[in-house]
Amino acid sequence: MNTEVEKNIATNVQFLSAGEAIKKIPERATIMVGGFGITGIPQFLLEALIDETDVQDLTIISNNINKDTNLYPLFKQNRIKKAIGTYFTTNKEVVQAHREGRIEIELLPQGSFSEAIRLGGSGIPAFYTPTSAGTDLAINKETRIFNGREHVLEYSLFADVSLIKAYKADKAGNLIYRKSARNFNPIMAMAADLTIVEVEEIVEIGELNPESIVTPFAFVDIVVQKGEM
Amino acid sequence: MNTEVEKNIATNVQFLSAGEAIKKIPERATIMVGGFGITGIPQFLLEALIDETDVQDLTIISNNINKDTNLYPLFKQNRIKKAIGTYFTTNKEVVQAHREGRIEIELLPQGSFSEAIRLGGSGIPAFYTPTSAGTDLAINKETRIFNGREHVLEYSLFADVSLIKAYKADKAGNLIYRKSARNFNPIMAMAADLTIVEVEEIVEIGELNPESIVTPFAFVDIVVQKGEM
Amino acid sequence: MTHSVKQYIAWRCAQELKSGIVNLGIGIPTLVADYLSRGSVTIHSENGILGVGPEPSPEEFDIDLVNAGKQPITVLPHTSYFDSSLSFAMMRGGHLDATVIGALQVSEKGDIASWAIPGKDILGVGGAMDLAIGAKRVIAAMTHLTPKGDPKILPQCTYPLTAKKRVDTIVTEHAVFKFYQEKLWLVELNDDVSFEKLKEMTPASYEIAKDLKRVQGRHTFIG
Amino acid sequence: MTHSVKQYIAWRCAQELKSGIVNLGIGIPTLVADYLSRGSVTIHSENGILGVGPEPSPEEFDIDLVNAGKQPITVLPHTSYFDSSLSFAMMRGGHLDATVIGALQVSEKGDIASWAIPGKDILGVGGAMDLAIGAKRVIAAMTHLTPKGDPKILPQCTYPLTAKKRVDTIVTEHAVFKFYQEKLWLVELNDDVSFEKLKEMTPASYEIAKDLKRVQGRHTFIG
Repeated sequence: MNTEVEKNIATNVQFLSAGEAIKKIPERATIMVGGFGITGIPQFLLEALIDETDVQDLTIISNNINKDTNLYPLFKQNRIKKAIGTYFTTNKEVVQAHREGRIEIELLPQGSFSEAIRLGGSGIPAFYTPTSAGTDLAINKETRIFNGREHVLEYSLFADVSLIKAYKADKAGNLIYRKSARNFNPIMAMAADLTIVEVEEIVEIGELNPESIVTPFAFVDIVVQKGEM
Repeated sequence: MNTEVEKNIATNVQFLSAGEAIKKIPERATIMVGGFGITGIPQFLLEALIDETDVQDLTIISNNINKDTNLYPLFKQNRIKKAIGTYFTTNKEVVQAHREGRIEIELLPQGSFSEAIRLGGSGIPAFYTPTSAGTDLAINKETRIFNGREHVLEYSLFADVSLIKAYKADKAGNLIYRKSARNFNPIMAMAADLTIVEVEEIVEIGELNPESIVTPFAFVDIVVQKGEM
Repeated sequence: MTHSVKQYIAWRCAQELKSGIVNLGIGIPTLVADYLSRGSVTIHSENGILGVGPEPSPEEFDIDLVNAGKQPITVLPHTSYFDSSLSFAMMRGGHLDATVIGALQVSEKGDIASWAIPGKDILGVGGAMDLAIGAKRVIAAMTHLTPKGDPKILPQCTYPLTAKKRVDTIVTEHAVFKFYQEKLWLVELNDDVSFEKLKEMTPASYEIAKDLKRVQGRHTFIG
Repeated sequence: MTHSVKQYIAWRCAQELKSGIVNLGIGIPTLVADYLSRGSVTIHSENGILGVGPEPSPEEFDIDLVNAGKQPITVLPHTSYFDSSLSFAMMRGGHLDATVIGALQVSEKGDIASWAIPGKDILGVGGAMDLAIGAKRVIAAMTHLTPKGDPKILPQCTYPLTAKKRVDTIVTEHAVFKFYQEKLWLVELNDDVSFEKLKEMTPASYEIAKDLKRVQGRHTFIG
């Protein structure tokens, strides 16, 4: 069945080297970076971003800035103007830089952060959540009562570029992840004008189980094979 | 590794017959019913609902009321007081009943409907969507401008009971679906106080790939093996 | 409306779609699939499929595999399945390159009416509004006139709207119009109608594109 | 704070958890896992795992498998993985039976402060607020007093709140309190402290439950 079609499947997903891919990031871009701690971080793409580009004044949307990831040298080079995430206290230098006004930080509860990303990628610009109502993180935010309970209006997040890490891509651009390295990666894939994915392995079309594809290729623009600088 | 633990895995998910499960549905319940057309409909649970209970005045949250599904006899028995969904025009009797005031209908665009269900199950009570802004479906709804574009405030959906159809459950209650029978089932599983699932097959714990489980058992209350009335 | 009119419109819509992801609505748009290069254009179905294949043979028929029109389908090697909320996230979030929707009316501002008729019960909308809101390009596929001979491309829609200012391209059996810089432009006219005749059938204000194409229309089309 | 105080509190929290799904916060709550029946209680980790297993041996270590505290873990046969938004949907949507969170202060109204200290930079919150808002039961695990000897169970919190009116149970090394009908009740008191001594250490208003248990406390606990 469908053999003629099957031979000719081609999507708009591009397969590039890290250097080629990363040069598409504009100056002053807002960039989502997947990963949680050191797990599921697109280390190779970040390395290319650091080594192969001079982009400055970046806004980074990522859970935290871990010392053992390539977000750290990017921070050390003062290329991050603003960070949006959930947990920056473990990196004392980030805390210090914030105190000295060298980096702007926007802190969100992790559930509000992750939903803001997913809904940003889903065309929903704002939502009400009970999380943080009545706390310091709701200061200056709109609130509203639903079902007798106070809720906070949160705005969704959308970026110029998402840099994510997946386990495998097929040649159409469909993605699967590995264990808890999934974390923010699938939702960040949805929430940017340009989604660049670093993968361990590129497989033939048909090798991924269609029931198990986590990120359909509709959300993917560029796939980079890890190691191909 | 972990062999002691592995032997003793037990979750709070119950495995019951359809008759036992369905008797937990209260009078005047709001019930989500998975499926799209005839695909992915929990036919067996609906059959039990019709045959084994007398519950009346139901509010049904389901995409449509297809003549070839067991939602139709439920409708014919006048047990549906209200239907919330996206497409009721193909069933002329529903249209007629609505005209005669025998059934209340709340119509939502399918994207607003599906996001209202997912967010209802996610603890988010309301969200803004661009869909339906400026149309008759936005009459009497709050609107607000975001990014220069009009958006409609939609309220999330949450039910007393969800009746869903999955392909396989493991004995912990984790679920996978089959092809396009997935449709509304995974999100409805999230969005009710009591989620009852009809499955083709119950497999041992460990037989489902942990990367491919679509509905983790946290969203499931009761699993019914199809055929066990 | 003859078979070949529908098929000509569908074929002409397909010429707009050379790559990327497209969602095809019910009616004429369904026929577009027959003229697409289904390898380079991927079809999205809002019930949760990316990569719809051709119709199945009877022995391939699978009750768990239908498209948004509830018709049996097949899938392709790059197909994926997902739930309805992700499917509409894909749509509303702008991840589809185009949609072809059947339209009842399109206004000169790009408003589209496709789901309801005044005075009739408003009981069905499905995915039409999300498609019109979300797809990067909205191609309205319709006959130029109603069966009664009333025009459909109007100064403003008189039928209930599906979405405001979202249409990118209008394809009829006589002409192709595109929206550009908030104006409607005639970009293609079949040689079976004159400019005057078109004007008569098209009360909306439109400009004539400098590079307007006059083409042999459906009378030469082998559908 | 001695090792065994922490472990006693963790053990006592574990006694509250006989089945269902629980999320364990950072600090003392992490230790709760050691005392749980991990077969009948399933551990959720907010980075996207349902079914966290014990710590790995060095040869089992996998960089792609960590918990919310970023510690290496193993998984169990009923484990599933999902993205962060589904993980927090699970939490905020009320699908977790309980959470154990470390607390800095708890008020007599059930408010909890656990994530920030006045005058210090507010730069980290993680999943604490969503956990406190979403879990069906919020168990606050903490030492009864601060290292300086200040009380933590107060008429109202003086530290920045994590959530209002969400605590269900407080477990310290001396006592267990529960919230019931908008009041705080002392339900268990270790025999190492007198009622007077407890009152002195606990400025919050509380009632004494009719079925109060006096128990042998941590001096008999083999941690």
